[in-house]
Formats: sequence, structure tokens, C-alpha cells
Amino acid sequence: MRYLPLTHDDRKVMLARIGAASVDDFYTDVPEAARLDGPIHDLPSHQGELAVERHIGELAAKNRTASEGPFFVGCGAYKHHVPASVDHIIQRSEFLTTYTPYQPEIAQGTLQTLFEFQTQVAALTAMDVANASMYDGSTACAEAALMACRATRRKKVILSGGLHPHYAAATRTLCEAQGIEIVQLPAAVDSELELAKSVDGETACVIGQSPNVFGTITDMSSVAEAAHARKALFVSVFTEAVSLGLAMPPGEMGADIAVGEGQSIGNPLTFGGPYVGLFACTQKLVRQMPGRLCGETQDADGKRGFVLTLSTREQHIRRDKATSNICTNAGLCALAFTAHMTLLGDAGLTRLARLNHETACDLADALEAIDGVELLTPRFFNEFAFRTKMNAEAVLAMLDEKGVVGGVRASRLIPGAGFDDVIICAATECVTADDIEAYADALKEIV
Amino acid sequence: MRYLPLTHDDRKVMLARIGAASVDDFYTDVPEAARLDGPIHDLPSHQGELAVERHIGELAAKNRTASEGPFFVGCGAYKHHVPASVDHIIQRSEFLTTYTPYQPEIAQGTLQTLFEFQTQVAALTAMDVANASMYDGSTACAEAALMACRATRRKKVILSGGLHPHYAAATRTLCEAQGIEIVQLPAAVDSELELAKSVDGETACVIGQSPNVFGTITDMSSVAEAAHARKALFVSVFTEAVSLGLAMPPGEMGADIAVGEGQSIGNPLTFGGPYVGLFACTQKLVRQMPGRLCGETQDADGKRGFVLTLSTREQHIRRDKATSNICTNAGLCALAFTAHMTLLGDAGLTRLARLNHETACDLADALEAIDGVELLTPRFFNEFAFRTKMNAEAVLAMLDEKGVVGGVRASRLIPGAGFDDVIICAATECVTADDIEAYADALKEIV
Amino acid sequence: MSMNTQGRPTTPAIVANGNGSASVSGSRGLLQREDLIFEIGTTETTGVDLPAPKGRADRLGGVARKAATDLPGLSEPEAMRHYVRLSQKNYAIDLGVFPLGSCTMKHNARLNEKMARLPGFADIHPLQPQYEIQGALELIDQLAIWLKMLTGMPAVAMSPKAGAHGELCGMLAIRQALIARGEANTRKRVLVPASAHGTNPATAIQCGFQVDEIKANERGRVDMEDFRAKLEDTSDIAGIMLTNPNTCGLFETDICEIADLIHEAGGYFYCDGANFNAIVGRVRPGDLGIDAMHINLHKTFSTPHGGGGPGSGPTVLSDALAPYAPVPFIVKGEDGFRLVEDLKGDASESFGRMCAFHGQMGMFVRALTYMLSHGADGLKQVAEDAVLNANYVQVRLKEVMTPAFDGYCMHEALFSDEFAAEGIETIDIAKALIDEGYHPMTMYFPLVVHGAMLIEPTETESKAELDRFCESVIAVANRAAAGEESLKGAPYHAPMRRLDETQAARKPRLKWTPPEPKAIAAE
Amino acid sequence: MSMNTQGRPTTPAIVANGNGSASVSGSRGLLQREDLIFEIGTTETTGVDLPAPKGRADRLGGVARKAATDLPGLSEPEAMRHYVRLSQKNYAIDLGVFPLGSCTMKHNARLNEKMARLPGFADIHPLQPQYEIQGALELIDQLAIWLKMLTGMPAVAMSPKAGAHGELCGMLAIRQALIARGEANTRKRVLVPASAHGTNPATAIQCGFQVDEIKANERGRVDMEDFRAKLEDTSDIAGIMLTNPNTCGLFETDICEIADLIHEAGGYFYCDGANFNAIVGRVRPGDLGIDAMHINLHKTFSTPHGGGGPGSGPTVLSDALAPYAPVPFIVKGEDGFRLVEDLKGDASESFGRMCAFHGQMGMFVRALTYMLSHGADGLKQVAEDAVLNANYVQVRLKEVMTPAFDGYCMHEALFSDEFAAEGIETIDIAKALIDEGYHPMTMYFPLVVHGAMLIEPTETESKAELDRFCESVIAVANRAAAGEESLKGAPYHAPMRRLDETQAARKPRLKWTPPEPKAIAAE
Ligand SMILES: Cc1ncc(COP(=O)(O)O)c(C=O)c1O
Ligand SMILES: Cc1ncc(COP(=O)(O)O)c(C=O)c1O
Repeated sequence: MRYLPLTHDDRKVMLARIGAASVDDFYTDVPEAARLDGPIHDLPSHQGELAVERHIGELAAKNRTASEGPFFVGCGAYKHHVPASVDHIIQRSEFLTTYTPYQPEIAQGTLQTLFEFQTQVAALTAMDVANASMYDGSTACAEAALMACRATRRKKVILSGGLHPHYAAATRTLCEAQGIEIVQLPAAVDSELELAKSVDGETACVIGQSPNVFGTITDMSSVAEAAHARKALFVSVFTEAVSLGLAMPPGEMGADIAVGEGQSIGNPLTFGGPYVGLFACTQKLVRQMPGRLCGETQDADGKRGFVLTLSTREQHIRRDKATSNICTNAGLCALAFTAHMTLLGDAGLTRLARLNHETACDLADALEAIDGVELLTPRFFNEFAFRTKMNAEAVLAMLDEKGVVGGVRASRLIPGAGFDDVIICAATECVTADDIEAYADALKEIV
Repeated sequence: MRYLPLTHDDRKVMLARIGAASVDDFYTDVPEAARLDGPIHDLPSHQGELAVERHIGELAAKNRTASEGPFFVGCGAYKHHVPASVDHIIQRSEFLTTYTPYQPEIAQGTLQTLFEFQTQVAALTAMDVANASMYDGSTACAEAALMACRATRRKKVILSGGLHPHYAAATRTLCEAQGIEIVQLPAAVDSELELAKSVDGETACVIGQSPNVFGTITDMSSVAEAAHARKALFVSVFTEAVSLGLAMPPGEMGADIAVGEGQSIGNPLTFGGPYVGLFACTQKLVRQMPGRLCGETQDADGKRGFVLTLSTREQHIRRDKATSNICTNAGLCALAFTAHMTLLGDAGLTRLARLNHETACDLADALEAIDGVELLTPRFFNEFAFRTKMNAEAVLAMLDEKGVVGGVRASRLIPGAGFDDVIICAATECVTADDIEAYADALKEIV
Repeated sequence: MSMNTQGRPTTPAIVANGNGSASVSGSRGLLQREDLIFEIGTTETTGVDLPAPKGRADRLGGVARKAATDLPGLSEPEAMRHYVRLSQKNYAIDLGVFPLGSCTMKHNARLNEKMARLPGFADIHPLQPQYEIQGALELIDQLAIWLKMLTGMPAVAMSPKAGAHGELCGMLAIRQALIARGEANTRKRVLVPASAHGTNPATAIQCGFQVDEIKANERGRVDMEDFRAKLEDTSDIAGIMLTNPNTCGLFETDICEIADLIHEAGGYFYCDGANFNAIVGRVRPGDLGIDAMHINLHKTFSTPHGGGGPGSGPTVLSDALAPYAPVPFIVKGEDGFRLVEDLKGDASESFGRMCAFHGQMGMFVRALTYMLSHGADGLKQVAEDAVLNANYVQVRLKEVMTPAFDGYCMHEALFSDEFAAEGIETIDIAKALIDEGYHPMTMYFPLVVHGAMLIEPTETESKAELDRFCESVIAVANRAAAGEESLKGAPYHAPMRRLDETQAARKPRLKWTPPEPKAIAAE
Repeated sequence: MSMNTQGRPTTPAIVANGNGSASVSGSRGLLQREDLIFEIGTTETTGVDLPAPKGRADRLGGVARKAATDLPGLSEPEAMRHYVRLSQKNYAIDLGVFPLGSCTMKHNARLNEKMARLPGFADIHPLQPQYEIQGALELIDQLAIWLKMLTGMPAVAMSPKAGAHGELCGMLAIRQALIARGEANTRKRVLVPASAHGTNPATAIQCGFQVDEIKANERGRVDMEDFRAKLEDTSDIAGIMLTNPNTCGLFETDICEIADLIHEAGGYFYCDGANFNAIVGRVRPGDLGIDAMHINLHKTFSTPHGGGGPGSGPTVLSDALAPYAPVPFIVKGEDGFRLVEDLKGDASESFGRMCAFHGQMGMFVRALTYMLSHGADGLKQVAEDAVLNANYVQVRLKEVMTPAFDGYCMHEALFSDEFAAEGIETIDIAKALIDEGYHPMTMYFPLVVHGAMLIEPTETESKAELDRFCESVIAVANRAAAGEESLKGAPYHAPMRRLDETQAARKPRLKWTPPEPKAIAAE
């Protein structure tokens, strides 16, 4: 077995040195009834690479990939191009096969990239500080709600009607377990500003999203003001990190906490995970943050170096008093994010964002021109919702037959709320003019 | 442009420091007529990764890969499985982006692997010493002929009728330029031993191959004896390195020089290159060898280390007196070879060779059982020739239509020699029982 | 204005580099100095070529970014060097023994990486219509079957994103079960041993429970007397969170009794499965009476730790908890696999959703690849070799070091700092090991042992590597026993000397800021 | 019997590692000791799992291997560690400036690696029927078009496997042309400048020519007087082999005249294109009157050097030589692309075949990917930045070091050792640079300059990197000028101290041999 270095002889010598007759001696603490004799039945025996590759390859071949043809699915995960060098970097043994940098003298590689990551996320979101990542955008959102409750000592959280329904659900799950009240505003394409009206003296935070799940972008400054007026916090969410290059970022709207999904930068779609949660906040709130933080310091020779810091917030030090139970986070995905972002720089990100926006505008023009198509999203970055007179699921299935993966039916995310005829579609730099034409042509025939 | 770090400002500052008005100043030595104004017309401008990937990907998609279905092509290049770790290792920056190890203090990584490679090649071929690689098997063969002429001070080389025709051609090209006479025995499936009869007192060397281009394996000890009796050398060639795990290696037949193709171990097919030429010989001949050699030594602290050695054979020291003009060799392919070989070890190689042989035997059984198929190769490792009553090109085309890539028509390699109805086919560990069945079923319908 | 031009150092510092000589470059042999990207790049530079935007009218409706990010870009050659240089300042499994107890730092096979990158997995979207991604659902289903068979449990929730997230999943399922029983408001107490990993109490609190700590006995297991005492009043008992094999590297001898007692008390048994590697293929936790257990795919099933993540923590559930499993989950129907995403039908009792989408697909592919490679026979061998290696290390080291408990261990060997001379601490031993070329063991955990050193070699270490490692540890331990002062200064040969964590925490600098512009007069 | 068990060292050596402390492991911080595979593995171990053979009757006819190879195997974790550890003992472009003159060590883009690994290229066989691999032929054709356009030449032979092999190709074409003219036996003399790379004279000899050395003038170019003198008798002139830009990093000012004169003399002009990077996109060699030139794809077009190869050396040919190009070549026909493999029809005048199959496909994919990425505009910028960087380095260093020639250079800057104090040699300067974190420049080449130091930064170095590099070189050069004795001991901070090459050559140990078994009494 190729991953097991011990030889038969090694095992014998080692057992002898230990003074054990066989490995069974090590398992005598196991209650007899629970001991297995041989390998578990009904599971196959070991196989070589070739056989395993064939097995896994056959499963892979059953899936329709985003690059196979026109593809317009978004809603929280986006098909972007990842430079080849990024994937190379994250496969370096020294990054891939190392642990959380608890021994900073031999983990400066990871630590310096985390410090750079934190700086980048803070700059992108226009916030003061960012942590070293969360699992993904949705769990970051849930943790933001908890953090707001801790910081304000209040127990009510208000969610906008444009917050990604999965984010809302994850936040509800976590909050309700802690007895936090969740107020969910009705789903609507352009209603983030409603949050301003709902905030009251009990509210720990209001959570709005831009671009929201329908693609709508909103300057939520008035929401921030309303929240602050009642000593509540404003949590600003995004699921499309590339939008930060062009659309107004959380910090410019007065957010106290900004959370979002970082997948779009550096990370492939991979059916939803692993992704990387971005988490930033104001300086004032830093000691309430969940997750790891990397900070600058010096070594015994006075040289600049980096360490994990403020660990007294974390479970491994504070246990039941910790700000969160998170331990393993999204390290390598954060590395992919920072490496891609380092390649982009401000110039590249700005251009990438513009390209995305222009492509989506072209798509909107093409679809809007079709009789029976009604564009719903008033202002957008690279994603928007539209309505036809037909059931969206049926439309998507017909598009699929023509080779076009046309988007997400809104009713999948928001069932039973009157969105059965709504499709949400995204267009990134990977979408070509031909793809747009194919979409428009196909849709024209259908509706 | 993503690969160019100089900024516009950098360029200005640097020109100023140099005291040049523009880069044109550096090109004033160029005759005016030969200076180009702008970029060359009719060539496209720079493109991003996404666009380039699409362009190259479209070309790739036009090719039928060896893994797409039943595949039986051999004749000097073989479809084997390469472990994923091997491809990872050769992509390590420190191996991939370094030069020939001329500065041994910072090249021990490359040097130690070369030392291990040489040891492995010597052991596999059962020869005394091996060099650090040649371009490929065919050029190694040509260099072996030249080396034999140097060593014997004779000018006649005899090639067997089973030597791979490309190897024979490459050898002829190089030898004839130096006025060396080439005697080519007529192509025949099982005629390596004929070499013994042709050797005479003028002969520098005889070159035989096992497994030969028809797959035939031969104990050429009698050829070696006949050559040695006339003070000629015996050069033993192989194109399938995996055969060394099961079939008789050059050293056991008394070869003075062993050359062969190493692609089968660690290297993908890649349409014929880059591959790795293996070159081994007896201790006596070592100073006549072409190519680089790595040897053991010590550093100033007395620690064991490795360096390139015996460079006085080489062009960069000896110029017109060098044993060869080779400079760049097959470094990274040699690394892939040695890494795969290190994973295999004797146990793995032996098993791999047996698996290949058994698969080929199964294929032979299946094809032999078909009416109208005549197996030609009397003893084989993983490849053999067979004859049908039809034109081989037509048979292969019909097989192709049924999804089976059935082998190489012998007439492609040996035109006009009466092999029009002969197909040479190989079966490796990648061939499944289903593949064999598909081949036999298809062939049955055709012949 | 670019923040980088400011930051780029003009004269490199002269760095002393031993042997009396100093380097002008700041590098030293193969160890390259590397500054922060903010000190290297410029905001105008980019390492990504993109077509120029057409400049068409936008549809942002005025919601545009105001201030530039001021983030530097690097050309690709600079970026590649940046990360390759930095990478060489890391220790990694691929460099040597990584004996972090509780972390199962085993070999990460590259086949797993290759499979995870097949476009059929890496390039599919979580919200594509389900008929387009049947292969993905099938893979998840296959992995789920393996996990259920290996644990002997009837159900598994696939979406948790790491071990702690799996704990959350299990504890939320328990909470939901209590809600269903109408006892959620009374049953709030969760028993957690003092030796538990920090995530256990943190999770219990995060789910709205209270933590009641139970003692360890002198054999490193749950003190049954204390446990029974805690169960005197059962009315508020929600359950127990117990790691098995536990964080002392020992199998909980009384685990079946514990299970029975907690069930009798009306509570549930959450088992922390971080140490599953010790028993995979030899013991099915389901046979021990547990109700929930997370499995760290990034430990037992070798998905890479990646410098801190990502992980994946599928959580197996007993029949009692299965109805409350989170959405989404996969159901196999007549016409293929189907994702249940809504809280109705099959999922009407579910406690809800834990995160967006369907879990860590990339990790699933790696883990299944690993399982198929090992097979059931190989996984059993994994456990046995892991335990054998740990016991071998324990036997070799206990000649010098103080084992925390008597007897055989499971997959990790635990020592206290008793053997060390006055003034030498566990951290000094750890840092000295760095000079020997090793990553230190887990330090100061579990808390129940003084100056704990927890060594988990895993099964992917050869005997020769272990021998070499043990000789180094013994040498350092002897120096510690002798009170050798130089240990306090270690490491001497790492890329950095010991780092000042107190300074970092006192006045946190959590991001790069441009140096203060010099006064104009100084120009 | 296994040769490894013998070789495996039982007690690790204690290695002194500076700072007064010694490591027991032989490692030192992150730098890991790593023994030879023969000292680590065993013949029974394998890192490759394969199904068991069925044991069926063989068809070897008795031609079986007699003695086992005795080669050790390593499990995958051991193997991965072996190579990762060893890799870290290498310098590489990805670590820093690699200023090897004449080698064009530029950034190797990972996109190129990715494209070369597409199954459509990596997994196709050279002898598949041609209708199955049209995409491969099309790619080769596209690359050929780029090469012809960039050089302004009408034909290109794609099969040469490296620069030297391309030289062979060009010189064999010249030989064939002479045969066609019936002058092959008389025209044997090839003029080669003294500054030429060693492969030039070696190639000429390998093709059966004689080498006649021409002098360089005081400006580092061909001495035209000497050249004309060599042409006094033209009857035996086969041609000239000239590198341009030449190996002193200078453009051959009189190149057009040289071309005219050699043609008038009835000879051909072989141009060594190793230094094409200086002029790509700015000058077409075809406009200079050459007849043949190889292009090192592994230099100008960035395919990786890989620690010594593989390379690829397509060779462009003039109309005069094109008919003699080697087989195979590609012809575009009505129904797609076609390989001409036989010496008839289109190839009836060909000089024959140089190697098996069709050239370095893997390199072709990388090179075309690179060309498409840069485009014609980018390639021009490549040349300009390469030349700018070299001139910048020249200007900065000449304050301390002695430039070999006056004036601007092209893509590389050449210095002599004149500035160094008595007793300090070029090699000492080179080795001291290693301590500074740099790979040394090319040393002692070209031969026409005393103690030559040839520095080629390439265009993929940033100004900041060059500044840092120059400061290190200047510091070392100052020490050399001062005659600092410690330089003779450098390097001090590399994985190894200076290695004894004389000892290696005196009694060559070219492979590992098992240590002599100890006398039994000693056991
Ligand atoms: C015993 C134990 N439980 C839980 C965890 C948490 O797992 P994760 O880091 O995947 O969240 C760990 C991780 O180190 C652990 O060792
Ligand atoms: C000037 C010159 N010519 C020819 C060559 C030979 O090229 P290759 O190593 O690709 O055979 C080199 C390589 O270093 C060179 O620098």
C-alpha cells in the first residue's frame, strides 16, 4: 500500500521493541463487542492509482462543466478565470501540507501571506481590519450577526429581503440556537433600504447585501445611519468579491462589519466549496472578532516577523468564553485569494470588474430586447434578475437543451414567494459575445 | 503585459541612469535595412490567459487521446500510467526553473537525483555506468554508433533488421556525415542474431534491439560474442524501458553500450517528445561517453556531495575535440524517470513488467483466435506484430471507426518492404480486458 | 497616489548572517529575503492581462466605488517569486515529521489533488440544475456510504465545513431533538471533560448550552465517579461531548457505560471524532453507542491542512438524531440523485441550514480518492500503523521523558514536562526541535497534563524517520533535563529567531500601513 | 538480497551546524538532510500499487532477466519527501535572479505548463493515424509560422531537440547543399570565431567539417581583416558559424558584409540563435543574410530549463537550404495537415532524419502559449526590456568592475577579472555571490575575455531586483578588488561548501555502490 512506509519487518522489530505481541494489544481498551475482526465487509479493497482515477474520472464525466458552453449561473458563486500561477502556488508542498502557523519561526510563509491577505481584504472592503478568513461567506454572515449581538448586548437581528437566502438561513440557524430573534424582511429585488425603517432600540444589527441575491447594488449609507442612530450595527454583505473593484464597498457606506464570499478571486467553483469567507470590521470591534488574526511583531534579533495574535478571543485559549468555535478556517483558499489579488492589483481588479460589468450590460441589452422578457434589477454589477411569462424551471430546461445554462430560477432559493417566473443570471469575463448571442437566440425561441 | 515587471517609470529612470535617449540607442549596431519599425505585421498582439487557453484548448480538443478508448499504439513510445506525485515533483520550481547544475553548491537537488538516475539506469540495463541522459533513444543510438567508432577507430556500423527504423535513420544521418559506413540488414521480425554473421574486422559495432520494433525479444549474447571476437562492440538498444523488469537486459547479453528510450517510465506520450535517452556502457568505455556525468565528491567541510564530472569529454571544455556536441539534455524527463523508478523499486517494476506482459499475452490470445490473423512475433514483452489478409492501413481505419486505435501499420515505418498487411500493436497496464475484447470483436468483423 | 512607491525600501538593510559575514541583499545562501507585496508592487502594475473595456455606458446607477483600493499588483514573475520564496520559510509534511498531536498530519497524496482538479468537479456550479451534476451528487453519496460503513452509523450530514462546524452540526441536531421532545428549555447542561479540545466547550456555548466540566482520572480517562455525580440530577442534562480516542491519546475504557448512562439520563452522546485515525477500520463508533460524531476529512482522510484549512467535517448521526440533520442532503430516487434543500418533506424536521450550498466538494473528492486507494483493508492498516508508530515513539522517548500516563497509547503519545530541569519549559523543548529540523509536537494541550507534549507521528512515517526523530527529541530532552540554558534561545537556525507574541498582542498591527511620509524638508 | 538494508545508516552522523550547536538529525532548521534512495528504501517496498499478475504462462521464450535490479523502492510519502527536500537544495529562477549569460534564464509561466498537460497534447502518440491528431499538427504549423515570421525566414525544421541539435540540423543542411553541388568533399572548412560557444566547433566536427578559428577585434566583434584573410582561398570554404548577438553580448556590426562575403566565397552562413532574445521582434535575422539559425525555445520562448533540459531547437532555413530540411515536416493540404516522413516526394532532397518522431511537442505547446501571450507587440518589448536591463546592470557594475568592451551591450553585460586583486579569481566572486543569495553569472566564457563574467538578467527582472542584485555584486567586487581572503572560502551559507571537482574527476564514482559488508567478526 503506497502510502504506508512501514515494512513487514519494521512492524515486527517495532512490536518487539515495544514489547507487544501484536497490534491487538493496543486495542484491549476497546469493549470486546465493538472490536472488528477483519476489514469491513461490503467495502472494496485497496486499488492502484489507475483504477481509482478511472472510478473518479467516470463520476466527473457525468457533470456538465461551466466551461463547456454558454454559462450564466451566479447567485453566490461565480465562474471566473483563475491564473495558472495561482493554482501552482497553492500546490507548493510548503503551503499545501502545513498546519495552522502556530510555530511562527517556521511558518513565516503562511503568516506573511495572511498578513497581506488581511491588508487586501481591509482595503477591498474599505474597512479598518480583516481576519485571516472564515469558512465561507454564509458562515461569516452568521458570525457577524453573533458578533453584533455580543458587541451590542442585544438579541435581535434584521435581515434584508435581498440577503442571499442561504446566508439568511445559516444566520437564522446559528442565532436561534442562542435565542437571538431573527427578523426577515420579505424577499424583494430592490429593498435593502427597507432595513432603515425596521431598525429599533432592541436591534443588534441590520444585515443588507450589495450586490444582493437579485444582483441589485445599493448605496446603503442611509441604512448605516439609521442603525447607528439606534446604536445598532450595520453589517454589509457581498457574495461577489469582484464587485468591490467597481461598486461601492461596505466601508464607504458606513458598515461596522463587512462579510462576504471570496471565491470569485482565486478559487474555482467546485460545486460550492471549499470557498473563503471574508470578514472585516472597524478598529473598535476588533476584539469581538471571530477567527484568526495575524499581526506584526519582531523576533529575538529584532527582525520583523508575523504571528497569530489576539488569540484570547479564540477557542483554543478561551474555550467556552471564545468569540466563536472556529478553528480550521479556509487557509489555502485565502492563499489563492491573496495570490490572485496580488497578481491583479488595483489596476487589474478595476479592469476585471469593468469587464464583468460591461459583459453583464451587454447581456442585459440582448435579453431586454426580447419580447416577453422583463428586466427586474434596476442597478447591477454582473448579475441581474429577469421575468418571462413562463415558469422559470421550464425555461431553464429548454435553454439547457440548446446548450445554454441560463442561470438560477429564483424559486429554488426563495420558494413560494411569487418568483416562479424569475431567472437570475450572471455574466463574467468568461462569457463571450457568442455566448450572449446564443443565450438571446435561444431565449427568443422559447418565450 | 504580465511577464514584464518593468514599469513605464522604471524604464525612464533606467534609461536616464544609462544615459540613453531611448532603447533605440542600443540597436544602432543593427544595419539600418534590418531594423523593424513596429511590431511585425500579421502576427497578433498580446492576449490574456483566458484567450490563450481557449486558443490552445481548441487545438487540443481536435486530437484523439490515448485514454479516450481502446488504444494499442507502441513502436517506440508507450502509454503507461504516470503517478500523480511524479508530475508534481517535476513541477517544483526548484527543479523546473533551474539550469544545468554548474554551481554544485546550490544544485545538490538536481545533482543527487542525477546520481540516483545514473545508478538506476546502470542497474536496469545491467551495465557498469550510465550518463545523465541524452535527448531520446534514437539520438542516444546514433551517439552510441559514433562512440563505438571513436573507441575502435573503425568506420563501419551494422544495424539489425529489427532496429527501430527511426533509430536507424538518425544513426545513418549522423554517421554518414562523418564518413562512417552504415550497413543495414533487411527488416525482419526475428533476425537480430543475423548481426553475428555480418560483423567483420572493419566493424566498429553492431546494433541490435530487444524488444525490437516488431516486439521480438532476443538473447543477443551470441551477437556480443561474435562482435567481441572481431574486436567490435555490441550496442544493445531498447525502446520500452519497462521491459527491463522482465526481459533480458543488455548487460546480461554482454553489451558494451546500452541505449534506449526512457519515456515509458515517468513520461507521458506527448506526441513523441520530450523524452529521455538512456545511455550506459562498460567501465572501460566511460571516457568515450557523450553527455553529462554526475559523480560523488566532498565539499570543503568533508561532506559528501555531487558534481558534474569528466567534463573534459564535453563541448564546453573540449570544443572541437569533444565526444559529442550535446549540451542541453533531457534533465527534467530524467527526473521524472528517476522519481517514477524510485516509487516503483524492483518490486514495483517487476510487477508492472509482468502486468504488461500478461496483458499483451491476453491480447495475443484474443487476436490469434481470429480467423485470418497471423501472429508474427515469436517471443515478446508487451508488443507484437500480426498479419491479416488486408491492407493494414485500411484495417486500422476501420478499427478507428469502431473506436479502437489498433496499432501502427508496419509500412509506415518500413515502407516498400512487404509489410503492407502487418500491424504492430502494444498492450500495457492501461489496457483493460474490455479493451482487448473491443479490439478482438472489431477485428473479427473486419477481417 | 500609490501606497507602494512610498513603501519600497530604497537601500536594503545590511543583515548580519553569521560566520562573521553580512549579506548586502538581506538573503543568505538559498534563504531569500522577501518583503511585503506593498513594498514590492505598484498600483499600476498587474500580472493579469485582460482585454480593454469598451467604455460603454454603465448600469451602476451611481453606486460606484469612490476611493481606489490602492492595492499593489505584481507582474507574474515577481508574484511567483514572492510566493515561492515565502513558501520556503514554512515547515511542511513534505519536509519532515510533523508530529502535532490531535492534528493527524499525514501524507497528502497528490492523486487526490489531481482528482479534485478534474473540470467535472472543479468547474461545476452549486446551483446548476441537478440533472447537470448527477456525477457530483453520486460522488457525495458514495463518500457518505463509506463514512456510514466505517462508523457504523445510519446517517451522515455532509455540509459541515470543518471539525468545529461538525460539532455545531451534531449539537444543533441534539438541540433540535430536545425541541422535538419539548425539553430544549430545560435540558441545557452539556458535560465536557477538562481534557477536551477548545472547540468542544465553545461549540456547546454557541448552541446555547451550558458547559459542565468533568474530571479525568489518574489513567487519563473520564473519572466515572465524577461523571456519575454529574448525573445525579438528570433533568437538565442535554448530553456529553467526549473525544474518543481522547485527547490524551487513550481509548475511553468506559465508553459504553458512559453511553448507557447518558442515554438513561435522557441526554445524547456527542463524540468528537478528531482522533478517528486511531481506530478507523478497527472500531465502529456506532457500536459504542454514540449519537453524533464529526469526521475531520482533513485528518483521518488526508485532505491537506493547507496552512489552516480548508477542512471538511461530515457528521454521522444516530437514528435518534438523523431526522434533524441539516439541509441539504442527497436522496437517491428512481431517476437519479436529488438534493433536498427545503425544510419540508424529507427535511421537515431538519434543524435548518448551516451554510450556503452543499459542503466542501473539493474535499469530498480528495477523501473518496483516498478511501478508494486504501480500501477497507488499507484503512485498517492505517489505524494499526498509526498506533504502532505512536507506541514506538512512546517507548523510545519514555526513557528520557515523563509519560503522562502508564500503558500503551493509541495514535499519539503524551508526555509531561516533569523531566525537565527547573526553568526549562515545554516551549523551549519545542523550539529546540526546530533547530533539529522538526516541527514541534502539540504543546500545552491537553490542559490536564502539566506542560503537555502531545506527539502524533501518524502512519505515514517510516521507522527510519521515527528513529531519527526520536534521537533528536532524546537529545533535546537530555539537554532539558540538564537545564541547558541555550534552549531558552532556540531556535537558532530557523528563518527567524523566537518571535515576540506579547508585543504583537499589546499593540496589534493587523495590516500593513504606508510609512509616514517624510517631512518635505527632509527630502 | 537487498542492497538497501546494508546501506541504510544506523546511527545518524552528528553534524556541526554553527552557533556552537550541533544537530543530531543532520538537518538544520528548515534545511533537511536527505540520504540517497539506496540508503532509504528497500527492494521490497513500492510506492506504486498494481493489481497482482494472474500468473499465466509467459511468452518470453526464455529471454528473461536473470538477476534482479536490486533497486530500492520508496513509499509515496518517503518519495515525496525525498524530492521535496532535495529540491530545496537547488537555486532556481523562481527564487531569484539567475544571471547566467548565454542562457536566458527568464520567468517560466505556469500557463505554459498547464497547456502542455492538456490530454489533447500530453496523451497522444506520435504514431497515431494522422487524422486522429490534426490539432497537434496544426499547433506545430502555427508555431512554425510564428518562427518564420519572427525570423523572416522561409522555412523551419521543427525536429531538433535542443540548440546543439539545431546546429547539427543547420550544418547537415549545409553539407547536403554542398553534396547537391558536388562540392561536399572539397568544401570542408567552417569559420568559427574564438568566442563561439563550445557546441559550434563540436557540431562542425560532428558533421565532418574542419574548424578554422577567426579572431575577435578589440571591439568584441569579428575581426574583419582576419575574416577576409581566411577567405583568401575560398575553394574549401563550407561556411561560417557565427552567433549574433554574439557571445560577448554584442551585435555583429558587420554582419551583412560577413553574409555577403561568405556567400561570395560559395559558403553558407550558420547563425547561432541562442541570443535571439536580444532582438526578437526588433530585427529579423533573415534580413541579415543568414542561411540557417536554431532557436532555443528554452531560452527566447521560455520553455523551462528543467535542470538541464529538455530543450527544443527549431532551425530556420533560407531558400538555399530549405530543400534539404530533415524529415518529418508538415504540409498543409486540402484535407488538413500531413506529415512528410519518407525521403521521397516533397522530401526527396532532405538530408534525412535527426531523431525518432516529430520533435519536442511538449515544448512546442509551451512556446506557442508564450508567443500568443506576448503577441508581436509583447515580444518586441521583451527584447527591449532585456537589453535595457542588461545595460542598466552594465552601467551600475562598471563603476567597480572592468567591462570587457566599451559601449552599450545587448542582452548581456560582459566583464573581465581585471579589477580583482592578485589571487582573487572569477570563481571566488561567483561563489561569494551564492552567499548573497544569487546564482553566479556565467564564468570563464567567452574564452576571449580573461576571467570572463557574463551577466544576462533577462527582461523578467524588475528594477528593484536588479538594484538589489547590483548592490550585492558591487559589494563582492569591492571585496575582490581589496583582495579579501575570505572570498576564497565562499560559499559559507549554501547547503554545501565549495565542492572538490578534482577529486570527483580523479577517481570517478558515477553511481552508488553498496558499502563493503563488514567482516562478520565485527558484528
Ligand atoms: C480534538 C479536536 N476536536 C476538534 C477539532 C476542531 O477541528 P477543526 O479544526 O477541523 O474545526 C480539533 C482540531 O484540531 C481537534 O483536535
Ligand atoms: C551561444 C550558444 N549556442 C548554443 C548553445 C547550445 O544550446 P543547447 O544547450 O540548447 O544545446 C548554447 C547553450 O547554452 C549557447 O549559449
